[in-house]
Amino acid sequence: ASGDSTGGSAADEEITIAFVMGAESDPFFQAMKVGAEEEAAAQGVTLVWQGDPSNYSAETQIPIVDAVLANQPTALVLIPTDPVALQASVDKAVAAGVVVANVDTRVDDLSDVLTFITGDNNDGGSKAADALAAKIGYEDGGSYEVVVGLTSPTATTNVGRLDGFTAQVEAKYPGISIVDVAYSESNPEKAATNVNNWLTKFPGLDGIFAIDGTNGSGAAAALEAKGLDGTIGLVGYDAYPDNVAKIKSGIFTALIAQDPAAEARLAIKSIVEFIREGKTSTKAEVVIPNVVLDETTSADDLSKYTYVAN
Amino acid sequence: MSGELIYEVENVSKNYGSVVALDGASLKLHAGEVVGLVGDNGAGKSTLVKVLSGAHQPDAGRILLDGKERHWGSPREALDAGIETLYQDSGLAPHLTVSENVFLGRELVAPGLLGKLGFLAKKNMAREAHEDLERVGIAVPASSRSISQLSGGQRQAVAIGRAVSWARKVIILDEPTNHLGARQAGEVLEVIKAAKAKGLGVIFISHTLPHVLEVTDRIVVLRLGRIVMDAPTSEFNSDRLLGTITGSISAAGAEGE
Amino acid sequence: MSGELIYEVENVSKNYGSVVALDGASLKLHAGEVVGLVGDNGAGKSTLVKVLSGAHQPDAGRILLDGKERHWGSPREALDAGIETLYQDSGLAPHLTVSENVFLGRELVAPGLLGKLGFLAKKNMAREAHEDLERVGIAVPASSRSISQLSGGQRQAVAIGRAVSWARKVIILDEPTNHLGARQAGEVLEVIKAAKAKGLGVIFISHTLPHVLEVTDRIVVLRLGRIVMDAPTSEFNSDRLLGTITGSISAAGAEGE
Amino acid sequence: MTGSVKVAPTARNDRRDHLVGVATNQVTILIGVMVILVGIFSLLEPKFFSVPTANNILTDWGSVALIAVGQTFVIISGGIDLSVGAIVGLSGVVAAWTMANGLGLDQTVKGADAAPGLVVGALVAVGVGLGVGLVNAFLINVLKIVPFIATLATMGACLGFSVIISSGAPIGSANDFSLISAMDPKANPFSWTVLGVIIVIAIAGLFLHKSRFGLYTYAIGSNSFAASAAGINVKRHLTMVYALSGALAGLAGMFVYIRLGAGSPSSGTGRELDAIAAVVIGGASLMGGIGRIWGTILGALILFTVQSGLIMIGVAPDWKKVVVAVLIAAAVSAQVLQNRNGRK
Amino acid sequence: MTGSVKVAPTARNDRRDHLVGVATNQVTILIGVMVILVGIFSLLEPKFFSVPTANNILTDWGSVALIAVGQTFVIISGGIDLSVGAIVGLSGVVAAWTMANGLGLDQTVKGADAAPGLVVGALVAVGVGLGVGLVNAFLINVLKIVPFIATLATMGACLGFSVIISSGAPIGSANDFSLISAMDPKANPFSWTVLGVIIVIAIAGLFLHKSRFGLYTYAIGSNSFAASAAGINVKRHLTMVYALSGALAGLAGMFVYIRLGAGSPSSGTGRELDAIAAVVIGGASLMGGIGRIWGTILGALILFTVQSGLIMIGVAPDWKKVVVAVLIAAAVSAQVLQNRNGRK
Ligand SMILES: Nc1ncnc2c1ncn2[C@@H]1O[C@H](COP(=O)(O)OP(=O)(O)OP(=O)(O)O)[C@@H](O)[C@H]1O
Ligand SMILES: Nc1ncnc2c1ncn2[C@@H]1O[C@H](COP(=O)(O)OP(=O)(O)OP(=O)(O)O)[C@@H](O)[C@H]1O
Ligand SMILES: [Mg+2]
Ligand SMILES: [Mg+2]
Repeated sequence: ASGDSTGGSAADEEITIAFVMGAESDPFFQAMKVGAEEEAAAQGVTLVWQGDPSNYSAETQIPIVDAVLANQPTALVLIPTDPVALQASVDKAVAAGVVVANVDTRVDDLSDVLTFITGDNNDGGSKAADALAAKIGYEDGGSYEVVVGLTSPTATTNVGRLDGFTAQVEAKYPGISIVDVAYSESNPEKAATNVNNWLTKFPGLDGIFAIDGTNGSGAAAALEAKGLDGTIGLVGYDAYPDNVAKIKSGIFTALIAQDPAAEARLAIKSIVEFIREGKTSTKAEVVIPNVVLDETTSADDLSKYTYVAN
Repeated sequence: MSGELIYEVENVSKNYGSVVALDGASLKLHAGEVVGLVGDNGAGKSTLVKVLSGAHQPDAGRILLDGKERHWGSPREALDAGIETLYQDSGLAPHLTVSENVFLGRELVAPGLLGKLGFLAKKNMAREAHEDLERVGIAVPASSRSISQLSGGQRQAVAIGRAVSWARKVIILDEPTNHLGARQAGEVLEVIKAAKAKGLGVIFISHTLPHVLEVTDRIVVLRLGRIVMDAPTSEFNSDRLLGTITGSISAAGAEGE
Repeated sequence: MSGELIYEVENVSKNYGSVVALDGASLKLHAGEVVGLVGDNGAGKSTLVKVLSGAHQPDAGRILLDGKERHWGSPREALDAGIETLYQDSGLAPHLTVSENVFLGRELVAPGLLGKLGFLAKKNMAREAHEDLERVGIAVPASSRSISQLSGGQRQAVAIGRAVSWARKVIILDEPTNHLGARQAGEVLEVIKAAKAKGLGVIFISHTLPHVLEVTDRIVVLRLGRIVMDAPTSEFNSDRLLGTITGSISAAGAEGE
Repeated sequence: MTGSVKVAPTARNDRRDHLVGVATNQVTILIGVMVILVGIFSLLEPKFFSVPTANNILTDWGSVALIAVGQTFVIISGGIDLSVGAIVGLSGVVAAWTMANGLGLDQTVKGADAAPGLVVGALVAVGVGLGVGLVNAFLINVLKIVPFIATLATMGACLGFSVIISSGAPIGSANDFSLISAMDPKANPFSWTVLGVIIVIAIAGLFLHKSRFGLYTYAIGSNSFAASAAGINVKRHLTMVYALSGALAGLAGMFVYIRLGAGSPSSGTGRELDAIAAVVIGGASLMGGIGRIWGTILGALILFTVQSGLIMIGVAPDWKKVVVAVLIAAAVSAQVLQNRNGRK
Repeated sequence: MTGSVKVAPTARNDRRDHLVGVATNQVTILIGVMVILVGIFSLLEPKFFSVPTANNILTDWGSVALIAVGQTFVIISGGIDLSVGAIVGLSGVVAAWTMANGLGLDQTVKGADAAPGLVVGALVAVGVGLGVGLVNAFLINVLKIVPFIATLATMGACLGFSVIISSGAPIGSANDFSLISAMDPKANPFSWTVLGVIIVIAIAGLFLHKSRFGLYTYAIGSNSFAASAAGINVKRHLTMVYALSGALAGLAGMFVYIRLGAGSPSSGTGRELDAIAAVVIGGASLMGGIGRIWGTILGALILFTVQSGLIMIGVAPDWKKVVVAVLIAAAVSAQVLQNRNGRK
């Protein structure tokens, strides 16, 4: 963590925390914003919430970080869209005496970063494999077909989830084969199209892993339209309110939920602690576990983990 | 001479940036009268035409129709008042057919509800376009061909037909005989005479001075955006007209009318 | 009559879809000769011009320059062979200035390395454009104005100036006097005579028959894409020429040359 | 007849004209391309040649066909409308929001009871699209911004608003839509919504090709000076054209909303490019004055046949973009034969 | 002089002409817009008016300015190039791949030792862009596909290939770039890479406005029939124009690669729209024949000033798209005053 001398001395000055996320249009970050705002208000610090309106990309994020740093905030919470490309921005911030934390994703070199708080995409992927296998009643010796709906070839979050999913399938469910993958390009209608074509091409399809909220929405709509909801396993990612409602109606077998609000709260709390007291109890790397939401989940938990925006 | 004063501009001026295209020009047109508007290249004739037709708004000056001052916000308003114009260029839509161009802005619609919805009577238009063109003295082949497939003279014939067949009060023809064959040009002169006989006012622009002398009642000469001469045709002969246009004869008769 | 045979087409045909625009037309042009190409609207004159200038490829027939058969793949090839053409329309770039249009395709470049890189000598071009236009007998105001800011006749003057100042062997003029004032049109005829005197071959297209009779050595009459008459100008008078064009006089002399 | 300006009649060969016309006709070529594509895909994957596949393709086609038809009017008039994709998202979100929050319609309504919600939703969606179309027209006619930039700006604004309204997440539907998508996709490639789209397109096609409205659209795209000199109110007409394009995009938003069972801000992402591609594959000229509804319809159908076919024959997702690019280039260049009556 | 076709001299007022010219001049208006924007942002956030902000804006401006300059040539010639954004990504990825895999360059090279890698990278990036530009020209000239669709197809293909090559993830750089971005951003708004961009743009501007190459570009966009009738080889010239646009996009890819320290397939996403917006804000006409380098440069600068300013004054991300849309519309409509010598 940072040993920068500005650390403890800023206690009396007004603290401004810049929070630069990935893409505002993703409900994941909207939920994160809720957590960040709550915590900032509780701690009595100023929050500057920034990020690209819709593009999750390094080239659009770097100028935003640059502009935010030009305003000389006390601290920066960054969700780097690329581990290599954003390294220079982190170095620049640290050099300017700004305290930096990473949330959700990280830069390559964490040595100057106060803390890195994340949900575990790999773990989420393997939990999805478990949920899907349970739904399709996996037995050794059987043979099952599943497909994976991806966002785009360059979406970094896809990679960890798909790796975790594939690894778990290979290790524990060798009878399951991933017969195809396709991209939705962030458009739920395209996600529905992909599923429609798979249903025609693989009449015996057993399950679908929808890697994000958009793919989940599209897959759910496609299954409903063909009257296949409930018969084909569908495991989604991210607890969009609309998709959570569809767990009850049996369309989603399960949803893998992260807790973005908790990640944001912890990041802000640690930073404020560090600035006011010169040290923080938060560890250098914190993994906030994923939760599997399914029909057995209590109503309280369902609403607790649902991504809400204000 | 001839009928009532129907159309008049007083002291109109028009600049394009720093180029003074019209500089206080005035012009009067009576019913049943053909006025020739002549002048050297760049004298301002087409600019005056555009002011008269509502395509351009003048920077200064008044426009009077039947004695009432009018301001044309768009060509539509002048058309509605019965003033039809043939422009020197780009007056036709190249992708539309001959009959569509002739009827553009006054399409025939199908009978009944369909017509109220704006559905067109295409066959009727094709037939009537042909008839209309013939009635005013112009025949064009195959009214279903698009303008872009016609020769230069064929296009010009369609444009003339369009202007002539709709005019109710005033026809303004900016170099109508360009691109036309010798016989066709002669026939345009006949068309002008017929329009005059019907009591329309005609403004005829041409560089072919014999045509101007043959068909007009009065000749207005523009030079550098100013009217330098406005006199009955009978006062001109070929040489005097050419001299006035080029400026080699000083415009002694500028006040004449 | 006049010099050597320089340019010749034999039996060229050209269709636009089902429209037969040229149907086995043949034409010969000698050095120092002015050939008048006349015909009714839509007869195929402009199509023949485009075949001669390399803008269109004929469907059939041969093109011979100085007795050697040539195939023009593009206007560039014909231009390089010394054949300059004024098209009936759209031969100028409206956004470019007068001098840029005059020099287009043969710009003057700066001296030295800059010139090798294609850097232009704009001032020289502006001056020389003016001089060139004057030399061939045409004056246009302000060579720094863009074509879109000129009147119809001013544009035509630039186009003529362009064609005339560059020709080395053949000049093809498709209705050059359109849009031009009476005096300016007369001056174009002088320019044609001057070109003839310099030994160029000229093809002159016009619907103004007195001009054709005044300036040409030979007249070729097109009707419906066919040559119906090819005879020395001395064999025509105004009425006979008009009759041959319109078809009211049968083309007895079609074989004459 | 005395005094008639007769121009020489032209030698014509009408029979040959007709045959050449059919062979080089835009629609004929497009149908040929379609047949070849279906043939190839069916050979490589027999399941492609089936009713469910046709159903999939038609369902995908529905939303893009709607906006492509509006785009056809815009492109023929000489403009372009980049905002339509964003309108699809915004109108779906606003319709969903209105039903859920504004009217408090219940998510559990079933069957015929859902009709009022649907009508309200459709009205709201079309209204939103219409409104954005009018803003486009204002920017173009009054502020004189070129259509490309004007509609790029409204595209950005629509995306922004749909995220603001929805917080980025889909808004669940207030109704059960089984009643309008109830046809059996195994036996019948059409759904009620697709039939609805076909009716709307047929009406739009009639107006484009048979009515004054369509004629003026061509006239303005062909030569706007000539159109205004003929007395056409060019600004008013363009306002109607952009309003129509917006309204059809709003309707497409409702179509997508019904399809997804939710209003999602990202549901129209990139659809404007699909629509423009369909129009141009269909033979329209981006310079204006040329284009036909049939061409657009087939253009959109070809696009989605390619998309579906590539998934069905199992082209790897990373290669799909490349293959789509090649196929579109091939389809469009098949039209080189075609002899357009273009300007210059 | 006898026999001269004299047309009437025109009454002119040269002094007034000059004043009107300056007042309505494109560049003057754009500078005015720029000054107003900087003024507003500085008032709302004094830190905006500083060297580091200028440095940020110029760095952002660099890559888009490069492709916008290429796009200026394309648009003046009457075309459009939608592939440039994708070329940025592809060329960056290929350059990174070549350095890392093809040449086996070491990631740890520092200082001047990095120069060979940079030169190789730049050559590869420009070569890739040039190649794509030539493909565009082939589609447009030989297959007669309209530029919009031709470059849309290559855009798809480039995106596809960059993903295939990189497997979707950024490829790390083989070099340390500190030597070329070593200027002090606190004291100096320029970096070496930005200076490089400025030099390239200056050269391109000279060619556009002073050379035969530029003149032919205007002539073709103004009237391609006239251009070819004047003996210009239109196809060859357009080939060079699209090759230039591609090559500059490749250079922009290298610029972005240096900035990110990695070749990322998504790094150019959407940049084509920024570039086109910059060109049009700069006063060019999408109909061809009109446009200036200065306008484009200022157009791009305005775009990025707005982007930076909105973040610094703290506009919330979801409202940003809306505000950008409004500001662009305002900037472009400020040019209504300007009297274009447009066709019709
Ligand atoms: N692009 C085209 N497509 C179809 N038909 C055409 C096209 N251009 C010309 N034509 C037809 O070809 C024939 C010859 O046209 P051309 O332009 O050569 O005539 P022209 O003798 O020059 O007539 P004008 O004196 O009117 O200029 C005409 O019937 C015309 O309608
Ligand atoms: N759009 C324009 N921009 C600037 N100047 C123009 C424009 N149109 C015409 N002019 C100038 O205005 C003057 C008058 O032009 P106008 O077209 O009225 O002349 P004209 O008498 O019709 O000439 P012509 O006989 O050649 O058609 C000319 O000097 C011309 O150069
Ligand atoms: Mg005129
Ligand atoms: Mg002709």
